Amino acid sequence: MIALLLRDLRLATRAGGGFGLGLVFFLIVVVLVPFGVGPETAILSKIASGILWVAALLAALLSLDRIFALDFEDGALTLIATAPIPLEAVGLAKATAHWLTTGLPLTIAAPVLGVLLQLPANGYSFVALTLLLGTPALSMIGTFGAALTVGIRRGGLLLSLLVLPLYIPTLIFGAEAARRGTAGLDATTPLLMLAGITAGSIALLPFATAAVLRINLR
Amino acid sequence: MIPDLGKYGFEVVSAYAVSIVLLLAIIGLSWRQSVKQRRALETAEARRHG
Amino acid sequence: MSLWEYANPKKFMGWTGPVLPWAFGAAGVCLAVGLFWGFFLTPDDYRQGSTVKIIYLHVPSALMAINAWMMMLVASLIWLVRRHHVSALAAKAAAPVGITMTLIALMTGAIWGQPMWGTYWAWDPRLTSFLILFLFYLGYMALWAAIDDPDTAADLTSVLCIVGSVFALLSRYAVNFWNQGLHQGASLSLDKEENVSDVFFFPLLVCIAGFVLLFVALVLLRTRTEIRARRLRALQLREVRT
Amino acid sequence: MLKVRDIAVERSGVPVLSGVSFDLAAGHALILRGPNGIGKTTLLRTLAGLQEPTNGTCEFPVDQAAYASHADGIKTALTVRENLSFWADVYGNTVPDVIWDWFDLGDLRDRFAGTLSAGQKRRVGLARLGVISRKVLFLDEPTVSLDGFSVKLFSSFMRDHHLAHGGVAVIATHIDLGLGEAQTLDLTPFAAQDDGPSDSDEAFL
Repeated sequence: MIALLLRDLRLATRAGGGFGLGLVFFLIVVVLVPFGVGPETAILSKIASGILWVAALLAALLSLDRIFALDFEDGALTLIATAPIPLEAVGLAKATAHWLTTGLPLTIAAPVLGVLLQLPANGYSFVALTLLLGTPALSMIGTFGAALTVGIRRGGLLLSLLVLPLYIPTLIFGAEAARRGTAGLDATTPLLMLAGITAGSIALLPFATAAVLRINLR
Repeated sequence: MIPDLGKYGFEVVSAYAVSIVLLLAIIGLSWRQSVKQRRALETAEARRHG
Repeated sequence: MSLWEYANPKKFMGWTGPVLPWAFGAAGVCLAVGLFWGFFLTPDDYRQGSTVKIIYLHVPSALMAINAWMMMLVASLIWLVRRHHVSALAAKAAAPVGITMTLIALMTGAIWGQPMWGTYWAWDPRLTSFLILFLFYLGYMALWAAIDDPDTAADLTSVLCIVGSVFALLSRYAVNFWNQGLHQGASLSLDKEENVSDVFFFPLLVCIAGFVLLFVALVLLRTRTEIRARRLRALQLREVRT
Repeated sequence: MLKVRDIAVERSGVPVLSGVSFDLAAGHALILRGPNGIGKTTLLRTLAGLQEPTNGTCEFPVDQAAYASHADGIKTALTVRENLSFWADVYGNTVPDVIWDWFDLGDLRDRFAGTLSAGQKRRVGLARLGVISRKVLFLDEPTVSLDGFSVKLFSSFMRDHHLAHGGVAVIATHIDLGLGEAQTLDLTPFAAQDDGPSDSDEAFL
């Protein structure tokens, strides 16, 4: 499983590997918001954590269909399926690879770009914390969605439609925890719920991913 | 007999109108699909026996 | 002959044939009586005025929207466990009816809330969870449409329905947490005595019965269409092979 | 080593083969013959465990099996060495140095797979079989787009390094692999009768 993870990381960082894809998209969205919403500090600082969360979610959503599609087209997925790694571990490895190449960089970039959105002082730590807790769920749920649509031609749009409703709980609790933290309110409940969803996804979704991969590789 | 619907008469009527339109739409669509499918199956079966 | 025998496609077509007109008839009667009774014969509510009449559409459609998804969940589980084609096709057939019910619930809810909220959409938690349910239905139907092989499609949509149900439940509570909500208290609740007064209650029950019967009738009709489509496909495949 | 009893397979719901049986003792290969679309690929995928047979059984040491098809899963962004060491890690081995001359890949070792010709890429795909060193191989058209020289390389690898060490292989191919002693099995007589609908369509007819 680790071999698959290392291979995916090496592939992602190689030319055309799509490592920067999520980050660039995140930057674009964050830079565009003030042009759309207007530069007033009062408005921007109020919605900053929400914008960062929505942009991070969309950035993660964007790079999902690469997770299995490339391996499916060149036959690698079939060979991996007949290799001695359980498909559940393959799902977990792919989700971890997606998180390391997309989720983690977003978690680091978000506070940095928060400056552009006049993010209040104590908001930085909360945005980073909530993204750190929430992005693994985005990756795991996204990997399940990618496995669901791997056999479908041009499945990218369908993948986004399927994954969007699954992302809503994570988005609500993540953005709410960030907003409360920024406003200095007590954010423990949303943080606990956010961590709970992430833990549940990581624990259960690999099995659904494996089942769906088995169906698609039939 | 028509009850005076008071201030919000428009809301009530539009709610009923929208709902009835949607219900008729789903019933109509389902019925049309059923007829089209039945006819396609009959022609295929006729060809098979014929 | 176990119950599963009745789910065999040929037998299913057999017994649903005669039942269908009765189902539609009963649904029509219940709906007509319920809506007429609710619309014409009930007094206005002292607070909400005549908008309370929208209850006869909003509550039944909302109930059906949720129950339709639950029926699809059960049908998906039956398909995955017992590989019964009719249950997979029944789930596929129920989705469009469910999405229509969700749309009706959304629209009547928005129209009903407008006088009190001042706008048609105030991100009220319950209405929002129906919006999320609408997205789930959309994704489910899109997945069915995107896959050619019927058995693979049934498998994948069943897994999506199961995983989706968990997240729909999560969304339901997340939405409540996210906005305290302006929705009217439960109109129908078994425990709390805060039930809507009797004069509104009985027509509401008739309307609910009407919506349930309509749902059953529509799903039976659409399932029969799906079975005929599968039969046509099987015939064509066989023709190609001989 | 590999016992197949009365296997029936289907492809997306349509029965393709039925009643296929054969035994393979250690050190032997079986060549599957038959027109395209008869079900060679489907049979190999079923034996490899990628899909369930509709009936019949196949017994072999499952942890010794491996599958390979002409879609060789070689990543163009990785070098030949990285590709092979990935498969070695997955199967818990290391890349044996001897592999480079078995498949004449010595000088391509650090070239990106994207820069290789189709034939060279296929040789890397076949070298994977050497790296994972599995006893039971299911190979689907392994010699497609391979030139004569490479086919000889592959046959000598199969004969001297796989079969000689008690390995077993079921190969679907049209090209004569020069594995003189290999048995052949023509699948034409096992084609499913044409009017037999699959069990999933069966319910609707």
